[in-house]
Amino acid sequence: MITLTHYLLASALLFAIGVVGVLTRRNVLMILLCIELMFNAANLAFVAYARALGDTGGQIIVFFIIAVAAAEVTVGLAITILLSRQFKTLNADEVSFLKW
Amino acid sequence: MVMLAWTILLAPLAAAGLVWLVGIHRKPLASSAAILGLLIAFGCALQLFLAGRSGALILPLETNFAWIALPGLTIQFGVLIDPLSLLMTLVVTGVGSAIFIYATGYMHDDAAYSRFFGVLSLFAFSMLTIVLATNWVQLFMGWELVGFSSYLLIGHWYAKPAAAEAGKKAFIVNRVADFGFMLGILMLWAYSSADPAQRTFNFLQLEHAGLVHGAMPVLIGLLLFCGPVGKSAQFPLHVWLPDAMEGPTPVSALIHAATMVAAGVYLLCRAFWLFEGLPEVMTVIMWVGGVTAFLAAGLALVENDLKRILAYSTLSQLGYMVMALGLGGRTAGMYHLTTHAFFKALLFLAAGSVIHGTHEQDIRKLGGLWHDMRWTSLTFLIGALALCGIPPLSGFFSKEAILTVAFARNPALFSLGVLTAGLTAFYTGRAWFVAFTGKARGHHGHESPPVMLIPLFVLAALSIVGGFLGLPALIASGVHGAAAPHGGAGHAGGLLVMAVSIAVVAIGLGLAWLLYGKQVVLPGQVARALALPTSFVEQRYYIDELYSWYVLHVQQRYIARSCEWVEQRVIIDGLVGGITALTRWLGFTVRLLQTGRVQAYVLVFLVGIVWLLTSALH
Amino acid sequence: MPWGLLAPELGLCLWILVMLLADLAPATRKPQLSWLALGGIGFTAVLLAWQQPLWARGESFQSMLAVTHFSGLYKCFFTATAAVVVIMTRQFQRHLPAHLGAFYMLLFTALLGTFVLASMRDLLMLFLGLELLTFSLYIMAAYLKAEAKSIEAGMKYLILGSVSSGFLVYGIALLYGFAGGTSFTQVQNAFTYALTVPATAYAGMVLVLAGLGFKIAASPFNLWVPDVYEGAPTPVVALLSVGSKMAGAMALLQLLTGIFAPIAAFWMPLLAALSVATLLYGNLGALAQTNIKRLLGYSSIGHAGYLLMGLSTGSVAGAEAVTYYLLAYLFSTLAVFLVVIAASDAVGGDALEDYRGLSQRSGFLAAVMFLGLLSLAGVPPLAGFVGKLLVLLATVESGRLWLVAVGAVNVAIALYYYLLIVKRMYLDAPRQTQPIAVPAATRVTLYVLVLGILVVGIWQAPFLRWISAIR
Amino acid sequence: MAEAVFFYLFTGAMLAAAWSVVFNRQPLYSVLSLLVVMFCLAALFVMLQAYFVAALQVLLYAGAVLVLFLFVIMLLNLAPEALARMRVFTWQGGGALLGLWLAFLLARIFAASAQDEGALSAASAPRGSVEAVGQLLFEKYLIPFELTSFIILAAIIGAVTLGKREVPAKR
Amino acid sequence: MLLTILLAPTLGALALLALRDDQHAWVRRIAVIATSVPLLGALYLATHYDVARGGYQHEVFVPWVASLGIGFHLGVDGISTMLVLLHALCGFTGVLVSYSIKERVKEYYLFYLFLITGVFGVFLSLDLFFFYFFYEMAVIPMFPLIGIWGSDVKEGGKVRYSKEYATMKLTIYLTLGAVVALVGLLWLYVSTGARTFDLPALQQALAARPLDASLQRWLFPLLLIGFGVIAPMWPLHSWSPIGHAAAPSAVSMLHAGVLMKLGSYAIIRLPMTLLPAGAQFWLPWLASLCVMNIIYGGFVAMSQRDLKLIIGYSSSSHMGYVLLGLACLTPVALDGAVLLMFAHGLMTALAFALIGYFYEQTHTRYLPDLGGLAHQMPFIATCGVIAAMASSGLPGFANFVAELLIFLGGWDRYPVQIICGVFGVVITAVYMLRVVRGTFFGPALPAFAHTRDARSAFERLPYLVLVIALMVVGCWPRPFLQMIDASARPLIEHIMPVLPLAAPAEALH
Repeated sequence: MITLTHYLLASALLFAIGVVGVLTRRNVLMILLCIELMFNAANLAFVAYARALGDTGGQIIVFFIIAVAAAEVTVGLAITILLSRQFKTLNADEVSFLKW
Repeated sequence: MVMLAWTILLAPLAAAGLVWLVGIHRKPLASSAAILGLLIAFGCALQLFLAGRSGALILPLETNFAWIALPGLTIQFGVLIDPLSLLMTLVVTGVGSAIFIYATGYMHDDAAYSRFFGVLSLFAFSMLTIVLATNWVQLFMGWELVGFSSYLLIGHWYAKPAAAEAGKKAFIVNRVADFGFMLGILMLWAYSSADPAQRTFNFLQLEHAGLVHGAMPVLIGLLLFCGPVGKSAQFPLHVWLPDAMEGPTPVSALIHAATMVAAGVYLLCRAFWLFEGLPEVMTVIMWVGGVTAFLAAGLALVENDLKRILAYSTLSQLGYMVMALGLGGRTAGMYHLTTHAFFKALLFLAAGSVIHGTHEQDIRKLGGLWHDMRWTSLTFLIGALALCGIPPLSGFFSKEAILTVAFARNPALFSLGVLTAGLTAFYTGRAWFVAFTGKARGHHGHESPPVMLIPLFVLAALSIVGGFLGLPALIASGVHGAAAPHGGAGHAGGLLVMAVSIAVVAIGLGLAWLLYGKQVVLPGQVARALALPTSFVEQRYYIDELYSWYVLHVQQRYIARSCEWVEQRVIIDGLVGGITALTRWLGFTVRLLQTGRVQAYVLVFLVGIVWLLTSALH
Repeated sequence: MPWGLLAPELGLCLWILVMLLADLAPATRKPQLSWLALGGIGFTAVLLAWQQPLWARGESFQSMLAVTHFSGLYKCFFTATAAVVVIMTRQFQRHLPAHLGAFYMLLFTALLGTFVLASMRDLLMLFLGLELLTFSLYIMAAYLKAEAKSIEAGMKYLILGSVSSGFLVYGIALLYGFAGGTSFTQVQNAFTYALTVPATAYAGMVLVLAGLGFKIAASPFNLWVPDVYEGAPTPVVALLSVGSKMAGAMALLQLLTGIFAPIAAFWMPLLAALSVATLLYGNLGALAQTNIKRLLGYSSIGHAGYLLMGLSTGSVAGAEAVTYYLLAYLFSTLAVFLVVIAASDAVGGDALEDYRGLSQRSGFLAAVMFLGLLSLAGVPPLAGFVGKLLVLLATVESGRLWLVAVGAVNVAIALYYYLLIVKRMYLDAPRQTQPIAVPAATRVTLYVLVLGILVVGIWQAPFLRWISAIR
Repeated sequence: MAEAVFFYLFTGAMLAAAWSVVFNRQPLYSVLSLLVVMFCLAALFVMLQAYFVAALQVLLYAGAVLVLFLFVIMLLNLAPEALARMRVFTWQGGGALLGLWLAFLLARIFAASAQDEGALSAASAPRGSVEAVGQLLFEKYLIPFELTSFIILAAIIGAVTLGKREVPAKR
Repeated sequence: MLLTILLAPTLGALALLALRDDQHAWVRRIAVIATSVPLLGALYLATHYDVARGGYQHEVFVPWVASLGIGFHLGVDGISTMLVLLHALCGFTGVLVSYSIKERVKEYYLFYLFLITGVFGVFLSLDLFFFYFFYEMAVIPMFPLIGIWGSDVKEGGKVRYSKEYATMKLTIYLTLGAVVALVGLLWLYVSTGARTFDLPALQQALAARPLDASLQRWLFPLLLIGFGVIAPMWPLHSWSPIGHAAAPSAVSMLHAGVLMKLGSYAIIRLPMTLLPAGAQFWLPWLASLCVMNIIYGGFVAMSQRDLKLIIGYSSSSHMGYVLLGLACLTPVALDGAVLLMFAHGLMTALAFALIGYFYEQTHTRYLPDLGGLAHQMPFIATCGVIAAMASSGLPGFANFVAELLIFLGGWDRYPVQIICGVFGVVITAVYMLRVVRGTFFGPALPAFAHTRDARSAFERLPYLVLVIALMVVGCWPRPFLQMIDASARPLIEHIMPVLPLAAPAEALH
């Protein structure tokens, strides 16, 4: 029997993997990718809840999240391109001139 | 009468104000105002005295106004005229006037002439405040103010480091004494009445009512005695007085011989009702006095500075007075105070005249002044003889009175007193023979102007006749209610005492003549023979060394320095600096979290999230 | 439909398009764009004023947005901020390479985002408003394409911002699952009537808290702040510092006093702890700074600590105090940043050392900076003092005295580093002596801001009345 | 039963793909793994009867977003990322551990909140059809919808402004 | 009248804003006017305080923030009248002394006048909010005043404390104290439940429903320490001597003369008035702490060699007497404490003004470098001796009266502390005379041959004003004391309804 909690646990794992990715990948692009994982985990949670509640509202929110995530990717990629132009690297570690 | 009484107090004050406000650049105005002020005071005092004699004035006369009036605490300021204060007032104003007049000559060429008279007037006012005070606070105010005036006058020639230091020393030593004195006054007040609102500082009320039960009168008495020890330069706080000779000579005469230093004795008389009943305190007082008298006389033996000799002699005589009071001889002490004021002022003024004429005060460099300065020498001689106690000069009678009391009360002190009398005669003779007789040694003096000589004559006259003015009776009449228990001479032992003292004086003078007049034996040889005691005496018993060791090495080096160390190292660097450094260090550390790596930031973010989620689980 | 309720937002939308078109204007006309932008802000202000009678009615629009006193008040704050940022941009615009129109457009989208946040009645609107605001800021932060600092700032802001929105969204999901809907009414009812509030709801709440904590620069979600402040173009930093923080604080205020009010006992100690961490982090970190923008970044963290402190009371007094604090903070921070912008070209940089002897080069700028910094430090008779006082008072009323003690100590620490700037400006000798010219628009704006600092600091009653109307 | 099978299948695949996104050195492979994640998610959405969202997931995410990623990867010609060997002992490793802790925490939270719930399939289904969603979107969610357009506008304009190479200023 | 006093300096400062930077003459004229008006006002207050009626008089009340219970409430009682007078005197003479400031004159007077306003505000406010408001406002102008126009504290040519250090330390220290006090005030405000910052209203509310004694015991030390920092209470004093030493002379004058009194005034006005049980519990501790102030401060002063540091430490030593007077909780001692605030303020202002005067010409105030200045500047030397003597508690100056009253009033309660206090007078004399000796006396030094005395009446005016004020109060303290007592006595009676008197025999133990 698959309950809501199953889905939620799946989403939690997905979320955590995303977070781990954000922390461990050095490439900015990959970090953005992992952030997408986090958003998707949230989407899964929304849809699962929507299903459990019998409410379409949750699905609509997912729609918005997808739109926002897409927009974010747009901005993120633009900044990534700037970054690679300026620093000739996408390694987040190496872009640490602003500190202390 | 009340007006007269107030005038005594206010005339010198007005003079001082006048000098300071408008006379500071007008020499004649300054000196005449000061002299006039004091003369007016003298006149008023005389009138009161005569009125008292004639019975037109019933003593004591007390008049007050409330200086501070708070619920439960009233501090008055007023004038108390009783025989004691009247006598003292007459001495202060009378001798003072003579010295003021003398000073116009002595200080004639001084650049700070007006300032000098301004301070003198201030001194006169302060001294009269003590004398005429109706209560302890007023007395204390005068007490402090005379100290201040004394400070200024000793340091009159402030350019001289020695003078500046001497003034400072005098003030500080007195302050140390006043510490005890102030506490004594506080305690006296605190125990004056069981009801806090009824406490009083008033002399007459205190004398009348006494202290409450449970008070610690011995402690109070000892603390109060601290005041005289400082002001009257008793052992061990006598060290300031010799140094105070750095001041102009009229100052030495007025303040450090005749009046201010006598204030301590006056105070003992004023509070005699208290001391009288405290045998322990009386013992302390008489021994302090006796020891001072003896030690100071010893110091005078080896001193070569004319003024300092006189200063030690003053110390010694003050010791006499204190001893007399400690022995219960209130009349004798006060009597000696009066005569001493006459002859010591005379001696100082004469010495001043010598200095004025020769610009020298080392007796070894003086000599043969008898030829150059006849009048001065004559008056000095009169004073010296009075000091020695040669009958019938005034000193004889008063000293007799003291020795008689001592004889009756305490043989040990009597012998000390007699010994001191011999020493006195010896050093006085030494000064006389070295400085005034024989041949001049390089310095030829010129006689002083009349304005200086006339005061000398007046004082000389007083020194001569001082014994016949009926002073003891006058003083005795001041003891309210109680009969004068110890009048002057006339006891069974009187004749014996007289004989002994005259003999001792004669021996002393004779020895001085042999050593310094005739020069049978060279003094140097004597000194060598008595090397150890001489050096001990020459080093002033090492008391000054002890004090300067304390001040420089204990107080300055250890106490003050360690406080400074605590301040700088513990409080500033440690407490404040430590907290500052810690904060700054935290700041530097905290910002190291900011590594610049974006993922580190995410990590911290995540730490926060995890913490928050953990708390959500609670 | 009562479109009047949306008038300011619609006006903004219109102006976003206008600015977009204006970006096509020839390069020579670009300087005039700032007037156009100011016109838009003026237009918005007029619409706000026109709408003002509606505030009291508190009507909502499709359960998504509501027009209340609270929202109106904050919209006024945001509009004022935007106006000053336009003036700043005007002063700064020679640094901005191109696309000035797009820059202003982004300013307007950010403003729209804050307006949405001010009016939101639904968690979805929270998310969208926040994203609108944040996206605009990401781009604006990286706007100086030729400068490595600016790009780095943009990158960091983007990554941390995205991560934080990820958490926020996840939190919203959890709340949605708990309440069965995202509208505030639903969530609040769920909290109120739930027999036991499940852990997911608490988790959702804290994740939303973290997402907003990121906006207001609460520790430990604030490590981006100093870097971004240092790297981003100064007008953007001002917008970040005032607009974005204010938006975050306002959103928190709404959520905490609204939907999360039933579980106040849960979040009050959390916020108090966050407040302490934030206060200490910001104020201690600022001690060692040498760059004025970075220092102001740390200082803005410190201020977030006070905001959190006010929020942690969970009381009406706390809410009012936070609002007052923000009002004071708005005037003071904008004044300081405007001076930084006006002076930075002449003094040659953003290092603290560059400010040596500023008072002798421009007494006016130095004086404004002095007042602004002291107001931030909380010195009477300036606005910041009253803000701090109210926050501390509310915290005392809440009974959390240790928190007040921490706040009080931080006042002194903060004063120290503000005075370090004052020391440079007033005590040290200038390197150069030629006077600094201040353009008229900047000067007038500075006068207005100083007046604001003084009036808000001295004559508190009308502002307090105004603020207390938000209840 | 079939539900369970599908659930575990898709979930397992999704998590494995997600793992691959995170731990793959080749950016290209990461993106492709993400594509797998998306598809699995879409499948799960379908299982949850959110058809419209599932479609969006495939179209928007897989179709648009990931393509954008790929495009940028190609554009920048990204080399494989050099991963530090001993990353467990770096702060990144600590981060990974913390991430796992996060998963554990979330799991506990969900577990703690789960109260005798029945199978999800038994619950009344939401109307996840396109019509239902569309109706809601343009009625109740009109304002968010319009607002989203501004978000996208800002993002696009921003991306254009940022991404555009400046013509060197004519002096 | 109170408004005039408060607003005159502010208006003066605003008027300065309208002037150009180089209009020095006008700047100074305005500053003189802006400070002489309050001086006249203060004299008016001092002569028109109705002793029989007592309490707060000349009140001004403007409702300010009704919701929080804040009102702009001004008023004076006998205690604050004295301090207003003190501040007016110091402020006025400070302006005159500041004529020697030649750089950035306008800025200087601006900050100066704001400082003056703040301090007047504290003394006049009867509302806790405004009290604190002005209190903080008074602290901040010190920062630029010391930092810009001050001087480093040098010792043997080396900088011991730089002026930046001094001013930063001072400002931060005082702010720290102020915020501690603020916490106390807010806590007090909240716990009374009266929701008012108005002092008389609070007094009434607390009289009707006093705070719990244990709460008072918590509140009192917050306020005591908070305000005690500026008083300055040992061991929190270390900002003050350094601050004095680095400040320009007029600022040192205000700083030592008036600012320190803010602390003791605040302690009287707030915690003692509002928290009687706390006062009963904590003030005995204060009484012992003050002894450290007195003795320790004196000894540290003794080992200093910078004149301003000496006077600085002496101030902290003398403020010990003030605190001791407060701690005694008897009307007479409190009268003495208030009078000593006044007297010490004038005396120390005089001392700093004098040091400033010759420092200007000698460029050193390092004691070993000085000497014989009485030759070149007899007037200054005379005033210097007067200041030293006033400080040492010479009768005729107000300090004596004040110290005497503290001793008399405190004897029954803290005999041991009083004994230490009396001993402190000896220490004072030691270092004060050392200063006089080292500075003015001794042979004329050729290095100072160029120096000149204050000759014109105008130059002498500030010193004369201060000396005369000291002497007037010192010689005829009765009316002043009655004025103070009218306010001090009810306060003490409020704290100690029945004065528990130690039995005389036990008093010493």
